[in-house]
Amino acid sequence: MIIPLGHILIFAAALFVIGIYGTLVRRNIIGILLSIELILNAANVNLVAFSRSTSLEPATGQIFAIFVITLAAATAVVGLAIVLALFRTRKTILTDEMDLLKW
Amino acid sequence: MIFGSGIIRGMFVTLKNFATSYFRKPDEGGLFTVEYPEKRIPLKERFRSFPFLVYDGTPENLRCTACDICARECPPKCIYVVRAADQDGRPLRRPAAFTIDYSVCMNCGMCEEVCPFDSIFMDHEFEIASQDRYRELVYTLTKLLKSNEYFNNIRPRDAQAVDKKRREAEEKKKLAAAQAAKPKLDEPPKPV
Amino acid sequence: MEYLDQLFVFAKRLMLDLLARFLPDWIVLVASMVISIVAILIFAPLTMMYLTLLERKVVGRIQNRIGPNRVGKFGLLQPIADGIKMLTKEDIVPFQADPVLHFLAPVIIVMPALLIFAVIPFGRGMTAVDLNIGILYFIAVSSISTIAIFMASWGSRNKFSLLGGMRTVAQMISYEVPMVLSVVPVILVAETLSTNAIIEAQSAGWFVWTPWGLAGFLIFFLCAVAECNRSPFDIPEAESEIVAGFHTEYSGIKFALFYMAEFISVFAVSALAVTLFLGGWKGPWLPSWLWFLLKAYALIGVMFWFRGTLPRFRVDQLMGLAWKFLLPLALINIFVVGFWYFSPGLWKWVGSLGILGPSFWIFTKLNRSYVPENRVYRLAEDENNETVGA
Amino acid sequence: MGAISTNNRVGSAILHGRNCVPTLKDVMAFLETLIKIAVYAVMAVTIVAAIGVVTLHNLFHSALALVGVLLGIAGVYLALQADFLAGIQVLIYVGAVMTLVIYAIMLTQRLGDKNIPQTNRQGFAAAIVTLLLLYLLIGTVCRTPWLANPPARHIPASALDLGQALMTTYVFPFEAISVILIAALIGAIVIAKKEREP
Repeated sequence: MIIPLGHILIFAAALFVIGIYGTLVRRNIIGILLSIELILNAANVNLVAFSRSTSLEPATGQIFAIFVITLAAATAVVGLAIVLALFRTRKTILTDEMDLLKW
Repeated sequence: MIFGSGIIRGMFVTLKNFATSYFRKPDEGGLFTVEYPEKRIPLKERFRSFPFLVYDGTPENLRCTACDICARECPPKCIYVVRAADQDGRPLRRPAAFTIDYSVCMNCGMCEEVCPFDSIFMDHEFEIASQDRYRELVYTLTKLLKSNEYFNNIRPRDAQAVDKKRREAEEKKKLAAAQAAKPKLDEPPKPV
Repeated sequence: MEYLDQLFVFAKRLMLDLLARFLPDWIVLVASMVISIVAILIFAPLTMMYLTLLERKVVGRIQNRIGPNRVGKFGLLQPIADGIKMLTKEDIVPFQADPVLHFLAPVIIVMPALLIFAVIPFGRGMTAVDLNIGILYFIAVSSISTIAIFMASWGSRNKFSLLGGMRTVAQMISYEVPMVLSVVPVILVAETLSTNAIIEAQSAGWFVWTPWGLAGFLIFFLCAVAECNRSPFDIPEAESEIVAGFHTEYSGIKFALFYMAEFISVFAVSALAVTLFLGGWKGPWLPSWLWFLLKAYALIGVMFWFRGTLPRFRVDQLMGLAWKFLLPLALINIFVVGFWYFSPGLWKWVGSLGILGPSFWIFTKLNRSYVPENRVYRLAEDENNETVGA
Repeated sequence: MGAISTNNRVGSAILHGRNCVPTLKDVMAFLETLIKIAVYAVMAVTIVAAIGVVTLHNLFHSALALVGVLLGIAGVYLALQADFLAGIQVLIYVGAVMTLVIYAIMLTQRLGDKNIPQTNRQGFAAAIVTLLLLYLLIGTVCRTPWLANPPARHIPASALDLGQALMTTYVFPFEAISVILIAALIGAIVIAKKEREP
């Protein structure tokens, strides 16, 4: 394998960390959704890297990656539907402007 | 009637048109567009572009008598006539100035219909584009005057009709003049 | 004949041997990649230029006029004149526009159009790179252009382009689904995604001669026409309604890039249709790459023919066709290919035609556009309500 | 393809040996250094784009940065010879999910959004925590010996093996995912639909 496993894991860790930073820092809900996509992709990269380096069943890693991708698509769909509904009622999607459970 | 049959029939109409456009003659449905500056479609006789004034022989004896009927009749009011006067102020039957603003003229041909002296007719010359609208498109008398021969070769039928009519009027006038001169000889003096 | 057929392959090998004499060997392989890339980068804009001319000539002939013939012998230099005009025109960026998006959009829209060429088999042994996920690569790359259209429409801060952008993306997404599903039967029969192997699988007989192949080809071709925003589906650039869709605010070189992307994707998509259904470069006498070009240009001719004939779809008809007609037919088509694959001999034809025919009829019946038969006219009534002037 | 001995004229051997189209594996096997540089470059660009996703002020730009990240990750999958996955990633993520996200951004973008700060006040604290986490992760990655027995010659999982695995061993999750997708589809429509006034 031309790319040593360690380098890919560091790359995935970096992506993961940036994703977490994004979710913690962003005010806009869609910004948070974008960072969550980042985290999911970082996990995917790890899955594929490990599936490739162990000689058990090469396909498992990629199968899980495919499942993660489809699930991420499903979460994005539902998340954005909620965001649109929120925007229609609250006219804002900034998280710190709607931090009250009941108003 | 299956889903696509309307579309397919339409497609074959254009296919037939596309294929036969290589063979058909221009007049029966072939390619009637011509490459304009080099080849031109011959203009029909009654094609109206912009009015012009007719003179017989030399530009001096033009037919227009500055009667101002065409100026009054012109819908967009783009004809401007000034009657000439001789040295002691009596009006003459000739225009001193006769300008048509071609940029305003809408080629309707009303002036040609109402002109009693057959002096203004519609031309076939339509390529008069110019840079400056005010100086170059306002045609003065000198630019408007064109010979009767020019009129004959662009609109032969109308020109000949007008010439015949003028000739007859000429003879009738000569006859009348001759009669007016002759009666002094053979008619008994009228009782006073 | 062999020499003529492998003309370009021998030319490339000649060049590489020349290089191999005095260059280290790995540079030779890089050179072989560069040669095929350069070949594509020359071929793509060239086809684009002469497709614009061909289109104007064909549509002109359909409308009883000659089409461009002033510049050059039969108008052959017209594309060059257009190119120069596009390059010299002033490139205006609207004041409110987002400079980054406005600049990046044309660049990103040309990229997928050119990337598709890597997978197209132009002739025997003339595929730029033989990916074993060829078709998936084509679908994935062609879906990137929706992002570019979003950037163009959002970046130019103009209501018309935003409307056009929204319509284009809605249309491209709803036509991508039946397009992908219409490719699935071909993959099932050829048991591979790579374009070269699909052509080998068609050496017995072109897929278009089988019932599912014909249905798949029609669906793929219609979706391809819609994917490039061409003729009957060109709502997004409908001059009458929204000025020029998502590229209203573009002029000069950027508009030329949009124009190029459209025509290159027209060629790429019809090349794919030829590879998948019409047997790619397979053909009896002529050299392989000539067969490929003939078939591709025939399909492009049909697209121009569409443009000369069909009026524009309304947006609801456009969406209705994709979701209520093409998608179910593509799903049925996948079922039919399964049936075709496992049933023996004559049963193949009877079964598949038996399923495809009635389903086609049913979908046309379901999609009958609602036109009330007898239109009820209510004339104006006066007080004691007998109709006025009846 | 047979082991290519490096002493003969490898360039012409590759080209004369078979039809001259260099398949992907030949190129990869032969130009490892070039590929290695390319992959590291792609990784670096992806990291920069990921930082862009998180920090860019204009939301549309951060969505485009995410598109860059996704394409970069597709490139990394190609480097890991998971080409079917790269295709799926580009198709589903860039083609569909990002279009959806950009639609949502367009629909919820208010004109006044340009000048309000996009990040809340806990930026600094979050930065410290994430850097600590990163340090922890990289520490574990470097210290653990990963490859107890590296496989001799790794056979990449082609689209065929994935298909078989999906259809045989992983049939149940495959069906479960389709149910989830249908549920998500219907749920999204119901949530996003405007309440119809009675």
